[in-house]
Amino acid sequence: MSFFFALLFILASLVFVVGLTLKIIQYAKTPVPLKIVTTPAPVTKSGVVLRMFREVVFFESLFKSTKWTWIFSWVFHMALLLVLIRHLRYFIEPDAVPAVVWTLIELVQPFGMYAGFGMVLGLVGLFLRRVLVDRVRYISAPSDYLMLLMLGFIGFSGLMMTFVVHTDIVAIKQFFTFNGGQLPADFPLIIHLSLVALLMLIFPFSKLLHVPGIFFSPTRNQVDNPREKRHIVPWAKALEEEQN
Amino acid sequence: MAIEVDGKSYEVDEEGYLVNLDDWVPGIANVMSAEDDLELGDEHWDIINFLREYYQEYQIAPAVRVLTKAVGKKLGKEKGNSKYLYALFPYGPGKQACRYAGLPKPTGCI
Amino acid sequence: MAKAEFDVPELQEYVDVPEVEEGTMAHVKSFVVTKPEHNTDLGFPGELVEDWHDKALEKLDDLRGRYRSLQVFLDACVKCGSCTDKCQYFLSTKDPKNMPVGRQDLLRKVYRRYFTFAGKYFPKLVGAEDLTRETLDDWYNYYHQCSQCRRCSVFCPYGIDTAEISMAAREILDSIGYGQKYCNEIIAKVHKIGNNLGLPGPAIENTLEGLEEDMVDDFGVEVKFPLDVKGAEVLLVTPSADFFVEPHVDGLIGYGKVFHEAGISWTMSTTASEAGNFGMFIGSYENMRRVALRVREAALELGVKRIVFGECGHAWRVAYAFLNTLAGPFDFLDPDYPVPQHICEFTDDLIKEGRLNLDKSQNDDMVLTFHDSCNVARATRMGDKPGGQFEIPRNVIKAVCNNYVDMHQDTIGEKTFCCGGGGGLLTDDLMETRVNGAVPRMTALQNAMNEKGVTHMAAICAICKSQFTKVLPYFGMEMDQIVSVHQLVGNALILTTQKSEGDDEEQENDD
Amino acid sequence: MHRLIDLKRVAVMMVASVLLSFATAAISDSTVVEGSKAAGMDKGGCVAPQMDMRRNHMEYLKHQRDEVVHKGDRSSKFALAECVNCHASKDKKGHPVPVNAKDQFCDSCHDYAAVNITCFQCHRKVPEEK
Repeated sequence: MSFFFALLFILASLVFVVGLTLKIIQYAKTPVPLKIVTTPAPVTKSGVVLRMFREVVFFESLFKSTKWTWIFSWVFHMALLLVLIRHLRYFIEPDAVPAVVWTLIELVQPFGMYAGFGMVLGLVGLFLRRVLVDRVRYISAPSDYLMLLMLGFIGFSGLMMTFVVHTDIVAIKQFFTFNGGQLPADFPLIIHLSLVALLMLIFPFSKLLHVPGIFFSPTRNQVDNPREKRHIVPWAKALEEEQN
Repeated sequence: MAIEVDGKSYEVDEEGYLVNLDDWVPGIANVMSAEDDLELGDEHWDIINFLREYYQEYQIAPAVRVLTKAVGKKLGKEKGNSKYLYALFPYGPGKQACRYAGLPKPTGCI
Repeated sequence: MAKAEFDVPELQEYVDVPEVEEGTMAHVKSFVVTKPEHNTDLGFPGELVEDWHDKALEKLDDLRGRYRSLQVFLDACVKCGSCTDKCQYFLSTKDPKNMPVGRQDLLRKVYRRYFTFAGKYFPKLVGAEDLTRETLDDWYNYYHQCSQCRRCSVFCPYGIDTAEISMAAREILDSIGYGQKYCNEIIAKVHKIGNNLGLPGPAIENTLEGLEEDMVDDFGVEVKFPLDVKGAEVLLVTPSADFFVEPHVDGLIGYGKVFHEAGISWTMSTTASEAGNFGMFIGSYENMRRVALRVREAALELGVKRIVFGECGHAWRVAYAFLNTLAGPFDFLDPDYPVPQHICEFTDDLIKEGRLNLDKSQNDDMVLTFHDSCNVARATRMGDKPGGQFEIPRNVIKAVCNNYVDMHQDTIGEKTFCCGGGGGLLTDDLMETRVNGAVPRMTALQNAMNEKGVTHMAAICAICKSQFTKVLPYFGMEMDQIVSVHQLVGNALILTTQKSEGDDEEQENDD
Repeated sequence: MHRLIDLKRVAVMMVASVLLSFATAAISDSTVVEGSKAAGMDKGGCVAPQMDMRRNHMEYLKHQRDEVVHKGDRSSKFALAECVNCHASKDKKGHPVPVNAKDQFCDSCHDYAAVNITCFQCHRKVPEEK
């Protein structure tokens, strides 16, 4: 079983990293021929950094829009962040990082543990919304529900292992740090890891691309200075030269 | 599409405007207005004729202000306003009267 | 041509979010180009090409490689539903394809089917669909029910802007010869004659001469409306509707009086006699550039030092955000002024400098409110601070009127509702869409009328003014309740040598 | 065809890397004091099988605590003192080393897994002198 999961995770990591990198390269390479920032917008670069920060950390636009969606998704994402930080302990050797970092990872453990509930709760809220609000139901494809279910089961199986049916985390860490550990054959763990691997596999091919996408969104990341500074991309420049 | 006037067929576009300006005969205005349940009186004809004259000279329908001014000069100041024109042509003097007069539809941000 | 061939929605106290009702607007189809030259003049095939299926996909592929916005927006949507209740067209038509995400998905499902792994192998799972004739018609119908107002983009957590998607969709449609008559006929006129209305030089001249006569008659002052004057300081580029209809022309009179009073020489141009740029509506960079270049050429030819744009919403977007890109650099103009300037910025500066003698009481017969036009509000700026596009027009209005109140906070500023006629929808064949799209704005206006005694609404967009003139009567209001901002300025502005009412006494000059 | 070769290459590389990872040293089991009760692990030495202890020792200790503190029942086989008795090693001079000291029985895993233990703020960390 360990062998199978080792293969699965190597494959999943490869697909995740390569796929995401290719997507990011694609986004970065695709030109933005016009200034299309949604105004009012910052007129300086540092202002844009601040705007992006508010957007990424506080979901500012969503907050303006729909309070319920905002609560559920913000709770979910922030909890997910804590949970992910908590999971660093499975991949980092204490000696490999400065003591401060390790202390921080230790400190976040209890928060990460309970954040699991927040994550599942947020997902349940988002799922219910998708089912109950007719507008959202209309725009939902099967994959939209499955994505939430998948994340929900990842969270749920994780919570099970944290609070109900413990597993051998030392062995797991040895497995993931290439120290030859055998994965314990625990049911929740198998579910947990399989779904995580699946999530990583579909990441570069799904709407999870909103993660890199937001950083490349021209309506948010442009500086509002078209009158002050001429903005022109190569293909537009070429067109200009061809026609002049 | 086409409309029948005195047994003759005239081509109009999808919005009911005459395709060939030179085809225009007064009967066209009568048939078009009858379809709109509007009876054309002298006041209407004053406008229609003015539109046609203006178009001959400038290749475009007159601006509303030009039209009201001309109407005001001809028929008295109290009639030189768009309210009066709208009373004559309820769907808009520009568009409706132009259609009767065989002018192309003025389009733009209007 | 009967007045209402559809049910006119009744205004309620609030705009409630409706339950979706599929297909209510599927029948609304704007006229398709029937004269091939309306397409070919723009560089598109004259009529729907036979291999439209492959050509459309090719174009989509091309566009997503040239516009990052399109690529990212097609990928990033998570269907959170945040935008679903933000579009004025959905709110009153209930048609889910008028929800921003519903509209986007018409294109997104095809993108997924042909250009993504998931859509190629698991189409049902991710809602990917083949490009069929029905889809193509859906594109045509629903992308011409979007005013590209960007209200959805304000609320999207990823900043997805349906305007970008709808521009791309229209460009694809154009590229296969499936163009919209209204937009394409107008762009062809601009290319050929110089303005949207197709006003030839002599007609503009005739109109302006009329205005000059009126100025002398009304005020005894020779306020000029100069055309093609070489060596003038300022080139004013204004929507051609300002020459043609009311209340637009009252705004033009206002500009003229402001220039006259400021003592700044100015001119308009017969070749650049249009501020609007419908090239943006159809998403065509090439056409937009061609239209924009006229402004540069006119400025060079007339040797002006500054360019000022008149009251027009999407024109201001193209001018403010794109002109420098499309037709720049403007290093031949006076570097002390932004290129271009909005007429409201221009007037606001003069007011601040105290160079205009304003009598607010001239507008006392009105209680005013201001409609933030979508393109000005969410795609541009005025002045040097973010949000200047909201403050400066209001400052101007407040400087010339005693009675001003805002409509409800959620319907102005960046959250403003579109008038319902923007983005190439201002055509009679889309009246049902336009009237429905106006409902949220009309509701806010009616509430302001009932609660705050508002009598008139001012706007700085030719499309808004025309749209309201047309739709106000559908809701039991008067068509002349919509006014130009510079109409108000013109009313209040007392010209230095103006004869006072009732007598011909000469006034003393103060300086 | 090219694609197939690429695929093969990737597969081979993946298998190789997995084998490589297995070849690295496994964690040693020598955390038990020689000659202690627990040295006969899984042969009835410890209070429960190793696999069970690794997963659930905290539950057992917590459970035992409740039994003792709330019910006064000291009959449970899961007593922290017993853990310490078996698992505290001795230094060169023969003095017992605290179980939570660096690299000692408790610490080695808990530090590895970033888990703070608070037991020894109150409880003894070395066996009781007899």
